[in-house]
Amino acid sequence: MTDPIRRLPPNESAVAAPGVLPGARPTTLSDEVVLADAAALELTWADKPGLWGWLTAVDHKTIAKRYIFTAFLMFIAGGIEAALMRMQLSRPENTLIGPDRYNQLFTVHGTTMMFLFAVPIMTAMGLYFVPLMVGARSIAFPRLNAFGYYTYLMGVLFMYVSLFINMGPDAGWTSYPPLSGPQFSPGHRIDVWAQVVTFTEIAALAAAVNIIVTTFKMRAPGMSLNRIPLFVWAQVTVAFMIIFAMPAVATASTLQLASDRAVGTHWFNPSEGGDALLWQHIFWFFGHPEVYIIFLPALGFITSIVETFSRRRVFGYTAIVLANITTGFFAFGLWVHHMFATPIPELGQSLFTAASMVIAVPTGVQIFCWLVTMFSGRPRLTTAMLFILGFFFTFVNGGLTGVMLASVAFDKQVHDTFFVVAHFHYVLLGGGVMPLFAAFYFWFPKVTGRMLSETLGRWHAWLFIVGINVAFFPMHFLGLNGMPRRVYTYLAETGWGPLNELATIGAVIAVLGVAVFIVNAAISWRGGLFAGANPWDSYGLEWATPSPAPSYNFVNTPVVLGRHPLWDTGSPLPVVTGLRTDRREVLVTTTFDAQPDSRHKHPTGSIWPLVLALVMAELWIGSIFTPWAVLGGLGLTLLGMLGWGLQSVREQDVERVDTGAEIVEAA
Amino acid sequence: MSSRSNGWRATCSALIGILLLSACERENRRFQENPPTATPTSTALIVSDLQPGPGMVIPKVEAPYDDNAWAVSEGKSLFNSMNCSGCHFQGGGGIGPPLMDEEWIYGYEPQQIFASIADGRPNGMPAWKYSLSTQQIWELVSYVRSLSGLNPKGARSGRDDHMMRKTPEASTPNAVPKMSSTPPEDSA
Amino acid sequence: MRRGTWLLLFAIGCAGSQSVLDPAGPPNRSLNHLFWAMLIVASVIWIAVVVAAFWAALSRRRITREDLEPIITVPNEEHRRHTGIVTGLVGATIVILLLFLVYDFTVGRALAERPSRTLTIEIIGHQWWWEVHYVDPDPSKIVVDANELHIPAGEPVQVKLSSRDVIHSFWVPNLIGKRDLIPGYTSSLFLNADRAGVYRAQCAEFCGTEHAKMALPVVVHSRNDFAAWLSEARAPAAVPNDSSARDGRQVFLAGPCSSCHAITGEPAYGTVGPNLTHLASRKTLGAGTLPNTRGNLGGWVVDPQSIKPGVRMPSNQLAAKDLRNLLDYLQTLK
Amino acid sequence: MPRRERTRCVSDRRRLFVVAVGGSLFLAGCKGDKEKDDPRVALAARVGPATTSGDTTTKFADDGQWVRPAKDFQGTRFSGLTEINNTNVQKLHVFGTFSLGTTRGVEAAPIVAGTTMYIVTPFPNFVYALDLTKEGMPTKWSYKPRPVNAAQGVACCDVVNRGLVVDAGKVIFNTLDGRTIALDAATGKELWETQLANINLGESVTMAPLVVKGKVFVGVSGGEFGVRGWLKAVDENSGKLAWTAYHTGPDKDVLIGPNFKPFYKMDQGKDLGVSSWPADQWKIGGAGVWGWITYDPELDLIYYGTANPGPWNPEMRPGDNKWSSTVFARHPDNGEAVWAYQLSPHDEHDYDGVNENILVDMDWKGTRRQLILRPERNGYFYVFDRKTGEVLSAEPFGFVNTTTGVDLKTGRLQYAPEKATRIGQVVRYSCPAAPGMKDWQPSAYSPRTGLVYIPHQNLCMDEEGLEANYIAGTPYVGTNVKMYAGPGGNRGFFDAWDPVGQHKVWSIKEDLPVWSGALVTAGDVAFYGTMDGWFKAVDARTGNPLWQFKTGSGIISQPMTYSYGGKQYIAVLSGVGGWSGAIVAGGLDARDSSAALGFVNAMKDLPQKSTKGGMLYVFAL
Repeated sequence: MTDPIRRLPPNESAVAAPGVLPGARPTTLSDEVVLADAAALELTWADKPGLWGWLTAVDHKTIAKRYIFTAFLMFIAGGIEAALMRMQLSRPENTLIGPDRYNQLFTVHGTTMMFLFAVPIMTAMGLYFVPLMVGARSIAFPRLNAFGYYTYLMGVLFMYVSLFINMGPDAGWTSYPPLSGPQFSPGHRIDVWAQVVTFTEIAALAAAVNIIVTTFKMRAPGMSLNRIPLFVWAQVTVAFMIIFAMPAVATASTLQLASDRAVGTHWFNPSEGGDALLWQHIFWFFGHPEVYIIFLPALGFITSIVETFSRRRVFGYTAIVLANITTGFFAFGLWVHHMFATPIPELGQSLFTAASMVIAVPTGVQIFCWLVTMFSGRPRLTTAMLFILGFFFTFVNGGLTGVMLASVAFDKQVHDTFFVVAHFHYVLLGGGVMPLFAAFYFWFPKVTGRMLSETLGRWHAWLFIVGINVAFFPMHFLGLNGMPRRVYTYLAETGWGPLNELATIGAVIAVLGVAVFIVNAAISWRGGLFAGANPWDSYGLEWATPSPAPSYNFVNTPVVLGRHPLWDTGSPLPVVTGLRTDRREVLVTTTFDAQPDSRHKHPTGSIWPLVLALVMAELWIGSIFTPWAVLGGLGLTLLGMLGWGLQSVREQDVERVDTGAEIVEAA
Repeated sequence: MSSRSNGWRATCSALIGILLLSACERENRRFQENPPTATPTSTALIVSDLQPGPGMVIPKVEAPYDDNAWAVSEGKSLFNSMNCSGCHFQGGGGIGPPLMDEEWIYGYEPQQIFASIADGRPNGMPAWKYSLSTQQIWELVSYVRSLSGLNPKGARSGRDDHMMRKTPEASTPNAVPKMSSTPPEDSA
Repeated sequence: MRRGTWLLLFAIGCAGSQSVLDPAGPPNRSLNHLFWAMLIVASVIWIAVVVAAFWAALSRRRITREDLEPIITVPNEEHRRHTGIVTGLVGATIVILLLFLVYDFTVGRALAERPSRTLTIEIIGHQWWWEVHYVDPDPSKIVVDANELHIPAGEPVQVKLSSRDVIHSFWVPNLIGKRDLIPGYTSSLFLNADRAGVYRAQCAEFCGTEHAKMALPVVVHSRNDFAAWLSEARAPAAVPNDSSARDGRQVFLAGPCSSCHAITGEPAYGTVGPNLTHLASRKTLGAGTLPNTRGNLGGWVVDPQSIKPGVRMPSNQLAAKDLRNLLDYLQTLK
Repeated sequence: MPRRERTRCVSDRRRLFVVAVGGSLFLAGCKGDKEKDDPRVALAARVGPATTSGDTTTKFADDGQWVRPAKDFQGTRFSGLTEINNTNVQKLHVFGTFSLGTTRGVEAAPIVAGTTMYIVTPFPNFVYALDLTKEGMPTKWSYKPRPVNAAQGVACCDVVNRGLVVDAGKVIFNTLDGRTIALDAATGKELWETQLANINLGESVTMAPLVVKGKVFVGVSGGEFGVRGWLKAVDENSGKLAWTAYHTGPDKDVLIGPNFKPFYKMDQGKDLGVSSWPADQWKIGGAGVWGWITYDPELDLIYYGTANPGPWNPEMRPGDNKWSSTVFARHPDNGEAVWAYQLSPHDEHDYDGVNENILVDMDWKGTRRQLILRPERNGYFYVFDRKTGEVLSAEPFGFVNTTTGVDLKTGRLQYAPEKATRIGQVVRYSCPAAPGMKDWQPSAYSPRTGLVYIPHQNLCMDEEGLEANYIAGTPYVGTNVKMYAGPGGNRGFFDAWDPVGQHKVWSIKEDLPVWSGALVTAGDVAFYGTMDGWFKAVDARTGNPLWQFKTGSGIISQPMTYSYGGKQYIAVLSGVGGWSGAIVAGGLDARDSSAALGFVNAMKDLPQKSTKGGMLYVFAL
């Protein structure tokens, strides 16, 4: 970015906002004090150097970076699988990949994209930015956070090692029993799937708990509920959804499917009184919210980006917050629309049709709000905005086919066909990946301190958006022409060849786009232009600290006087002081009004999260091979927890804040 | 960051890799292959423990599918669809002798079981040579062996989607096979 | 690419024997009306949103210094205007959704009608083939067939669906939407075709290795033709006259074939594989995998695993003469 | 002895029926004051009249001999011998033994004709002739028919043989591999041999033949192997096949002609043996004959029942599946069917109809009628008019929940839909289980008490249908079955049933299924054996246990009695096995609850209670 960066004078109305900390004395901080504090804080907060420090790191930014990096690798892996599948399908009766390999590929592709890429990367974005955006020193539970990452990493490794030794799951990412049950899936392929899902659930739950507590208890003074950035609102909504959705799939996969397979329970055995449909209900009770777990954070990205580049505060903050929450709520009431072809009574189906249509409303509200924001603002067409336009082009299409799919009669025709494949790729790529790329372009400077190349970015954007649409638009027709999904080949007489060829060409274009991005990121990581603290002249607290953000995030906790702190108040922001610099301390504020409440001693680096993740991995992976591993694993896990707990107990310390915190104005 | 990560990632992968190396064979699904050439020789027909002369060694033929979960499960489905289960049930026996216990009348070595299936046995066991392919018989051999735990545990079947009739093979304790003294009720 | 473009146009026309948009019966025709109505409305909305977004983003690309000042406060009247616009748009969305909903319920109700007296056909899903029973109150008139469905035109046919192993899904795109075959459940749907022809159904729920090759040609006959077909289908197989076919019959009965396959009229009662009584009159082999020709049949008998890897039928090593005779025999099974 | 009993009668009400044992003198005295208190006494009193009404059973009886397993043509298993009676049976002791040289289940009855006892063993079907005139009953001759070994592979429920028959100086018996063989009774020389069954079609023969008017009747086993059931008549002198009556297929194969007059509409119609089956299914539809045939010389009809349809899984054979589980009345000369009644149309649970038809003439609701008494596998005690095939009564003689009763108007068994066997669904607690309320084990009828003595089991089951695959010569069943004890927890009963009053008179609980036949004598003693080896004598009127003896192995055979030299003997074969004892006879593994068609699950404790054997025991006072 070459645009000149200018400090804006504090907005009059924002300054006039009432003091959030009654009784606090405004003082001024000299530069020397700030520099000294920064040096002391760096000593206190930085992760230890060396391999040990690397293994014991708990800085939320470090962990989130690893998360994002790993998840993006998974995106590439999933993309390679997709490309292979597109190669196989590019012409009829192709023999490039046989059915056994193909079935593993599409299963691993789906599982990777949903469990190992989309959910982790979306929550990881939250883990990186939520503390920064709410002006916190750190995340609420840094060790839990690290544990979550390592657990997720174990899942990733397990899945891909398995795939390479021909043990990749092969019953679809939905793994419907009885196909995924012990009789029809011998060996351990499906067990791998069930346990990988478990790994990612644990990781997601750890992240969700962290985001919720960080948001509700660690906001900067003054950031009352109605000033929380929409990005954070989206993350919080999703965190709650994770807490309600993930246990469902944990029950289904770990408890029911895995025990059916390992110890011969009969959850899904219709002969002995089990029920194959039970799985589908539980799975989709998780599976449908899952889509929104991926999609809602993306809406948070979009709001930040649209606001920044439209140069206008977003229209309808309250409406968007409510829309977010409504979406999260309704997302749990739609699952049956994945099951319209099953023998479920028609009245029940109708209710879910209605619910599926209703959920279009809150999404519509958000889209309309952004449109109005863009209309009444002064948009700049950066790469990030280009991706946002890609979002409008692609996602709205997918959303509308989604509304069509809510119709039972129509859904029964195109359910499980390439029409649905087209639909959800439009939704997920348009509503998830494109905003994610926009976010990469937007926040890359904050994470690395350097700008991504806009020129390469435009290549990336156009190639990707065009590629995706060329790849998936023809699939609508394929589906309507009768092509079921999850087929490894098709006959020439079906006439599906040319459109498949076209789709493959589209996939190649999209892959090129991603390749351009990888090149861009690789070059810019070390060689991009320096970004400075706030290259886009955006408004959030994350831009109120240097790029990349220091280990302690902020030298002094900023004070928030409006929804758009940097626009409202200008930089530098007022801050509170009084947190100790010689040990890790965070400021805990009240849930609603974010009044300073207490100072918490904050955990330091620890090896226990890694240890615990390892022993729990042993438990889950071992349980595939023998149920006894559960016992052994439980013992080890208990030991791991004990070690972790003892370390925490030793360090436990809470102090109430009375007058320790002060609001000061920066010099 | 990544250079350091490579170190322990590689270690970790290697560990898991070693653990799961056997998976390669276990998870293979060889739909199309030439039937294993290892059709049993006449040694398969030896059912006596008593061999004349010192130091005679009966050559063993490895079961090609003992370690292959898919083939064992195909064997299980053949065991039921080809009516083996009509006489042997799920290994407990009925018309035919039990297959899940430690006693073997005509031998438990893969080639002996192969011969029992292919050539039949005099007391009511039909000869399946002309109704089943060699590959199918080998699949059955491995499934039959799995009934009493003679093949690796990971390749054995879990419960099926039917009535719970017994502990699944995957959880059946391994039996130590031995030859039973005589075929019961051999004709006078 | 030119071929591709040409076919893209063709696809939008969407004629074909496996196409949702080429209805061959009243239920799918009314569904098509719903589809086109929804498609048109959705397209209009999509174009409107995309145009609005692009216009908003591109119309003010010239950036002045002033333009970079963020807009923090919005005049009240403008805010009210914006609120009005958004409220209006949301209202319109709700109205459109309601209309969709009502239309959908109407079509759904029409599709859900249960005709009183109908022909009943049972379809049983197997990995990876279809077993078809033409039900009759007189048990001796029940016809057991496989991998091909015959129905009369102009008369609703009840199809009862069940599965013997995993979940499959029955779907004739030209006639009606799909219905899953779930172990432990029996469900049913009504087929109502009004145009004779051959349509292609295909399993639409992933069911394992050969899910891709589990198709079912659906032959819609005129009413009279159907009656004729049904009585033909009830006829048992006859012992062939010609000697090579008779030898082939022996190969069939004495070899492995009869352990899995049944031929009505012959001492072959296997239920593991499809019933072959009328094999020669079928259009395809291997559940819609190959056209039914002598060459394909030979290839299928000898090496099904290279045609449909994973299929439950084993490869068969037959002497050339036996194979010839067997094919002669199988081709008599009209 | 009488005095002591009187004391007990007065002192212990619960053992009141002991009094009835005491004979008529004391019975009268005791009845007067105790009748009101104990219903069982009242029952005994009510059946009283039946004992005085004479019937045809004695007409053909020569009580010193026992020439066929059921003793007489009517199948009563009643002996007029009175030396051993309810007052002295306690003094029974072993008179002699003989080892059969086999270890599989022994279901046969020893046969005594003249001065020789004949025994046929289970596979390999040895025949022994024991000389009763000499001390220690030495072997007079023995005969080894050498049946094909492979025949063991098509015997569903152990390789049993239910006995031989002696007629006109010949010993006639069947081998497992389907041969009927006639031997010279004096020398053991083979007179003729006829191959009737083909093991490659799953056919085997386990039943005892019956000889009537120079014809030997033999039926086929193999309802679990998809046979097409038949009954064949073989000329007694030449061994030539006289006629074959199939039990499925067109009327001409079933020997249904113009004289066929079934009583109920459901059994009337043309070619029902074809039209009540899916196409071709009748060709492998089971309906063998492996139970008992009885003969009424007055009407000149033979009566027998056909076995279950194949496969067990009813969903694979929609329709009534005629003529499985059916009672047939046929002319013995040409096999022509006179009437038929299907006991269990579209059998859902392997309720074979092979049980015995006991032919008695008795007063039925005021009129004297020619009846069939038939405790049926489906749990109902049927009373037929044997001239017409009308069902006069069908009352359950144990706990039944698979059916709700028999509609006497239509004659149709009413199934409970919730217990119907379905593919892919385990239906739990279906009673009676697959072996029925009573399997092959024959009951006995005493004209003195008017009671039928029924040895039977008390089992329920879980059942699931499977898609059966037919491969000739291999089992064709299509169900998963798991059996266990029925209500009460005991697995067997020995009951006395009053056919006129249609109720149970007394009942003895046995832990194990009572898989042996019954014997009743004019001494008012009923005999039966248990699977753990006890041979028991009970009072025929009260069920009071009188005597028991532990034999070497479990008893699943048919006890009999004969006299020689003016002395009465009781004989029984001991050797556990059969379907119920397969766990011991076949050394099965009880961890598989479906083993032996699910029977193993109910018999897990049998190996601790009984071991294999094969031994004749003869008892005398």
